[in-house]
Amino acid sequence: MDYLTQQLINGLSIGATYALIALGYTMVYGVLRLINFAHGEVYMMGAVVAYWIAIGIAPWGWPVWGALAVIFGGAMGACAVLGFAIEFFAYRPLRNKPRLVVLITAIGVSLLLQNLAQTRYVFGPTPEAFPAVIEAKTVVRWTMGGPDNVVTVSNLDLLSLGLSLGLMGVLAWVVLRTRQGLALRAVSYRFDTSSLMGINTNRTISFTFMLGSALAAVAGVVDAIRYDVRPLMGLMPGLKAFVAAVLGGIGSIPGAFVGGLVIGLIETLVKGYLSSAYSDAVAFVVLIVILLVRPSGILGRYEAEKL
Amino acid sequence: KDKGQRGSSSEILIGEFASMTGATATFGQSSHEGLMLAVEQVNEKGGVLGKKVKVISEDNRSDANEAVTAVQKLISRDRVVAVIGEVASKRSLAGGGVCQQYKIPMLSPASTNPTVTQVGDYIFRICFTDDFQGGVCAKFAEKRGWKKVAIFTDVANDYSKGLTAGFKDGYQGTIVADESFREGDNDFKAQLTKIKATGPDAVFLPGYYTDVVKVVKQARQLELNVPFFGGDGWDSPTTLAAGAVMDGCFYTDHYSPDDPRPAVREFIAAYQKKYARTPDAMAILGYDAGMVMMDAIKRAGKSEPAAIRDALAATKGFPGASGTITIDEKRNARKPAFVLELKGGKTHIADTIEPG
Amino acid sequence: MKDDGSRSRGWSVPAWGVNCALVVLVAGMWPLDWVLVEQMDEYYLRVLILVGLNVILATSLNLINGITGQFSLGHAGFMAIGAYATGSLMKYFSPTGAGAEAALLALLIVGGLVAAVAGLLVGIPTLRLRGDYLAIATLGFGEIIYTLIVTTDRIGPFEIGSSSGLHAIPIRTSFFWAYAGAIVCVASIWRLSYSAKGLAFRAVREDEIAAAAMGIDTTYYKVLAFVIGAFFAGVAGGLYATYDGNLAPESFRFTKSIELVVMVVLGGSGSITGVVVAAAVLTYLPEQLRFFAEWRMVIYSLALILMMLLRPEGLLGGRELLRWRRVAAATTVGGDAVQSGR
Amino acid sequence: MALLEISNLTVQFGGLRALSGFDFELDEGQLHGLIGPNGAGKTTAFNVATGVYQPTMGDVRLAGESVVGARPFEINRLGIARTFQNTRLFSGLTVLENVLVGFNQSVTHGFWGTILRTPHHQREDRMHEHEAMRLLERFGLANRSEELAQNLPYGDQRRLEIARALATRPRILLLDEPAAGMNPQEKIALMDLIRFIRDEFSIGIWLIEHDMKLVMAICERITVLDHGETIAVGTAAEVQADPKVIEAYLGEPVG
Amino acid sequence: MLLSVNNLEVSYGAIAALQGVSVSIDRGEIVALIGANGAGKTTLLRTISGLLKAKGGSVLWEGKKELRGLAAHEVVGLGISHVPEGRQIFPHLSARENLMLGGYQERSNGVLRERMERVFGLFPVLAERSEQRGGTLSGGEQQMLAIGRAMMGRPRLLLLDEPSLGLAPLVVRKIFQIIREINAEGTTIFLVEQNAHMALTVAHRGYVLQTGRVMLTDTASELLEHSDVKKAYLGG
Ligand SMILES: Nc1ncnc2c1ncn2[C@@H]1O[C@H](COP(=O)(O)OP(=O)(O)OP(=O)(O)O)[C@@H](O)[C@H]1O
Ligand SMILES: Nc1ncnc2c1ncn2[C@@H]1O[C@H](COP(=O)(O)OP(=O)(O)OP(=O)(O)O)[C@@H](O)[C@H]1O
Ligand SMILES: [Mg+2]
Ligand SMILES: [Mg+2]
Repeated sequence: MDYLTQQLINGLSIGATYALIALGYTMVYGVLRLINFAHGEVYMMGAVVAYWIAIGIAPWGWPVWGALAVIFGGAMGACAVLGFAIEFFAYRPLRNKPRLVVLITAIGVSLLLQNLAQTRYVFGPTPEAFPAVIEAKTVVRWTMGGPDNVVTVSNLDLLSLGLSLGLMGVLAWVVLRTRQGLALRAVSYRFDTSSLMGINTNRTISFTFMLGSALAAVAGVVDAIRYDVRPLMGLMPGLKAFVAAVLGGIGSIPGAFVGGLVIGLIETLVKGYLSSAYSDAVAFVVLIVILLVRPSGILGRYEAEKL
Repeated sequence: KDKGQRGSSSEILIGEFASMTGATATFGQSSHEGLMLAVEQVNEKGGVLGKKVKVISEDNRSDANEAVTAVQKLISRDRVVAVIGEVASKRSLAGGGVCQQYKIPMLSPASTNPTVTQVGDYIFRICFTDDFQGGVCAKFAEKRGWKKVAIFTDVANDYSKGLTAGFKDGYQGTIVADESFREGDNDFKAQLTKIKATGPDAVFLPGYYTDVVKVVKQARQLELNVPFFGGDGWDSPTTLAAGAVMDGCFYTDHYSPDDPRPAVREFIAAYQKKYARTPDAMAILGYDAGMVMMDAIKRAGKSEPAAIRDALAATKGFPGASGTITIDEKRNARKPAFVLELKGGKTHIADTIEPG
Repeated sequence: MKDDGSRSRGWSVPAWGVNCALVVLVAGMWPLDWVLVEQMDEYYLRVLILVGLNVILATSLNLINGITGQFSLGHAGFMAIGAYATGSLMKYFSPTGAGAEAALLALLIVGGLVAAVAGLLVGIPTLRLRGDYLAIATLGFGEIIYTLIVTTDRIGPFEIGSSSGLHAIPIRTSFFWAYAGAIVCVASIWRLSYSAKGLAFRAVREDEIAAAAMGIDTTYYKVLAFVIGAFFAGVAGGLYATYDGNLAPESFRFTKSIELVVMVVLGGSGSITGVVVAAAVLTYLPEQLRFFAEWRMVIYSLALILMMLLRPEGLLGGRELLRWRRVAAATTVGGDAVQSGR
Repeated sequence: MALLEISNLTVQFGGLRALSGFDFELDEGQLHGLIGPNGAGKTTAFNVATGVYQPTMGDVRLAGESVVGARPFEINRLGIARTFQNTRLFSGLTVLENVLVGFNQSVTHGFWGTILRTPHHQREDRMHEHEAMRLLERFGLANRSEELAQNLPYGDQRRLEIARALATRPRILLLDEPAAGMNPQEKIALMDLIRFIRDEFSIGIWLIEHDMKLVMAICERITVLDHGETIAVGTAAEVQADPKVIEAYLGEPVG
Repeated sequence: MLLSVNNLEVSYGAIAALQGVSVSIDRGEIVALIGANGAGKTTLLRTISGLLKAKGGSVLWEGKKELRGLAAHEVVGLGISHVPEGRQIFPHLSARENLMLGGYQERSNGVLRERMERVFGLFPVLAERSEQRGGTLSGGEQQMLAIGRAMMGRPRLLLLDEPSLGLAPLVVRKIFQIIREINAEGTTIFLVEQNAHMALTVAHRGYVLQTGRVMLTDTASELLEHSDVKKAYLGG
């Protein structure tokens, strides 16, 4: 019992960051129908910027909450700008071109950021531990059954879960309840018709990128604190978040959240009960099976084409 | 098959292939930096055989296929007389094939898989082999009286798998859990939770420093409070910087940063001066690979591949920064292993084990 | 010219003539191989051979991705299967002497067939999945293959080598084999896609519903594209295994698949000659950039972005060399025609 | 027994009954119109007949054989071809290629034939191309055969869609609003074309159209749907005079 | 003049779609634009709305403001709404949300509510369907929604591209009746139609476009009687 509980907590905790990254994927996908391959690298840059800020403010000895606010705020701001720039320079000029073409520039941007980050001038190839702004602490500790059967939940687990749940809520509210969100949903159907409604489509798309990138930054900071910062850290989480977004039903905000958690849980449970060597493979098998049963993902709407 | 003259009149050309980008860039860049430091030092003192040494370095993006291309270029375009590389055994095997084919001596700084030097008589290494180091770890575990050990291997990594195999061969106690992860993984709690459930006395973690600290940190969060121990892959400023979390953990190494030998002290000082960083294991091995290679060229008396090969094979008692290096008949380095204990971000020697 | 389209399209060149020319071309690779080995720098020869292998890979992916419009991100998986099948068998049998070349041919075909079977399995999800969902499923397939290789030490008597890779495979592939393979692959796919029968592939890409209404069994063609594409990818993998003699599982991960997708798109999805040119350019470019040392990959990715920004319709502008008619590039990823009006 | 027989067809989308108890018959050489308000279920009837949708109830028989459950391509091979309300050309293929796709199922050689380009294969390809060009000439599209379909003007696209459908050699052709977006003059040309097709190919044509002049002028019989129910069947004159039809669809008598 | 188009040149790559087109529309008018398929009618409307870039010529709003070079959303801001060819309803949004989008540039909810009431007054069926997803409405309902959506922007000029396309005769008549009503309430209308007879019956003036050029312009009643027009566009 304690074992399963602990594994579920582990799974939710990882799943929460996948969910955060997946939310950004889904947003961008929603408006542009573009798999933003550079999204994982934006997440990485979020971690890198957070690292710089944390190093920078370390001598001042700020209180934890102040430091966290500056780190999160700074990383989100920087990534929002980065997201804007990527969209502006690499995607916007290709707005009316086939999606596959944009996909390739997205891959190009992703490679560019990875390789830039690997040079010593930007970050360097070596993983760096995050400065001790906030230490992992056990905040919940249950003993189940016996004194050795301990289940622990750390402050970082709670942070990642809380942030992703909260941000999903905010996002859902923005998209479903605000004027900007309505514009976003309109643009996701067609650019030209949306602009006939008086919507500035470019601005709406930029807004989406900035929002999605800021979310990726949040995930980046959480993982930087929990694990470390490294130039290729965006690769696997980026991929898994993409899988999560599709699994949940790409374009769907709650779908991204659920997808992220599901991927995190599958991965953890396979490692915990079968073999860690197969965890990614099993996660993908489950993914393919789910997709075969629900071709538009768990919460995705199947839009039958009307003839 | 080899067309044209090799070696230039004014310089001695040595080729290097390394993972300067890609998944294991951190190792490639470290060993590259060590090598460059060695060459710089030798050139400052007038070079070798009256000529300056020039290293031509090629990136292989951490990919075996590209490693072959890079070595092919070094040998047939740049016409180097010797090759240094790679860190990863897979890529050393791939590149070594080309070196052997052209009879160009290759010296690997850090490829520990036994098969690497079996490619042919032109392939050498200056590091431990996996079976040796795994055996050292097993001996050490027994000395400590650890009856139940859990193993946590990086299955995407030859080095890690090699150490695990060596450990299993040598260890007499019970292996209570045999778990694995893959390089690039960030979260190990699932496996650690599983390991914890088996109640081990210690955990054998033959990984690289890029993962080790994260694993131990997460273990402590899960209240898995037994010692972790591993191989020279742990050696890095990162591991030391983690501080108290790593207290009570052990790893085997070629040297200790507190080693008073002048070769060690001088290397660390020079490295820090040049790169403003503390060297890690790969930097030391890269440095030593360069030094051993240049020493062999000097002893060969001419910059011809076959002569250099023979001189390399004859290396004996070379005072490297990573220990005293002797190349044996299988073209592997023999050097003693230290077992270091971590405490408060420092190491001290817990044991010394001679090659058997 | 215009009003007699049928004759201006070059179809009236007698088939036997072209077939003979092809045979001569393939045979011509044999002496050329000989000359190149004598005359050419081995490094450039290697790059040339890698170009040949990537041509096979990119062209075969083009059939799936560019011509049939099924967005696959798992092509390296097929290559891996072929490489390991051929490589492992080659190592096991280690054919020598006079029969060695024949054995190579046989084992290459075996590798291709094993990959084709995998193509059949992967083709089946395509019956239900479209666009990005299919992309994800194929990507998952690639990762599953990778995991299986990494965790398998041997299958019966045949060595796989798990994460350490498979080494000491007898080296047999030369320029001749690589280019014979490339010629056969390009010619077959060219004929498939520019024949009456093969028009069905492009009809499926353009509009599945309309294609079905024209009596085209879209399922069959989609799966067929996967099977044929996987076959050639498997052959390329086999060639690769017997060229380098070493296989490392990481070489076949999704980075490789993506590299191939980039070739297809940069070539102008659908244009076969364009993809051939792109495969050559993108294989050669990183080698040419070695001069930039640590900035090499940074420059490479910038070059990639710039090429797409400057020539979004692909290197040859979506046309074929040797064929003046425009072949429209795929405008959408499989089954997404609704959005193309954006 | 008629060539196409639809009996008691019912199609339900969630809570919406798009067609209920629809009966219909069509024979070779007949031209039958289907009209009704927007959303009456006309296109739905086509979609069921071509296998795009599965009926909730009822049967569709072609030459006595039920085609319910058959996939769209199978139904096409059995002899039903169609056009779409919103044209669905292969926009990236040329005009000629669009028609050649229609000939695909008549191709007898297999893949080895294609790859080896046997003489048989080459002959056959050339023959199909010739036939396709002839078809395009009939439709006045021969001079645009090398253009991409997406670059054709709308009216030409509609005609090309019909030509493409005919290339599959159907026994029954379903046309979904072929005249939409055409001007009166083009509509007259279209009427001639439709009559010509029926006579030349002697096939049955089933036509959905909102342009009453066209429907009344060329259809021998007309079925009127409203909310999925058949409210009238008869000749143009009968239907026009039907008060139910006037109320639901026509408004006041067309004059 | 509310809108005057002078010598407009537009092309798609090498295809010249408009070659020196001049059109003027006065306040309160209904002006019809008729022409064969591919004549360039849609192209003209899309250029006025800023969806296409003109190569030459000018588009003047109220005699002074140059519209060429403005983005589509800026044109909307001036009071020009466009009902595009093929309706272009947002299929995944509810009818109400579609209407809200029409008034996107109006920030006051009160004003929007008021406008929506008016649209519901014109099209009572939309009020019934307000929560239904746009994509599931019938063709006629979608057309009404498209017009209603454009009305939500309180336009001074309404551009209508083939509002009768694909609609049942009854609905077509209804739509034209509504066009008259809207116009009577003061909205100027520029109407593109294939159904030339209907269009010229409701319009005050008309233009005939042929392969990118204005061939004829006159009052609607004169055009209805014009022999060329009768032959080419009214079906004999
Ligand atoms: N795939 C579907 N899912 C849900 N409802 C559908 C679907 N297809 C059609 N409908 C509904 O079924 C009804 C009949 O639609 P259909 O397209 O057959 O109408 P129609 O008579 O062709 O109208 P129109 O003249 O406007 O084309 C409509 O209310 C439509 O919204
Ligand atoms: N996106 C495009 N690319 C290339 N050519 C186009 C494009 N859109 C329209 N054209 C061409 O421009 C010309 C004018 O087209 P437009 O759509 O304006 O005509 P229209 O008068 O609205 O016709 P319809 O009555 O069919 O709607 C036509 O020859 C058409 O083929
Ligand atoms: Mg319909
Ligand atoms: Mg138009």
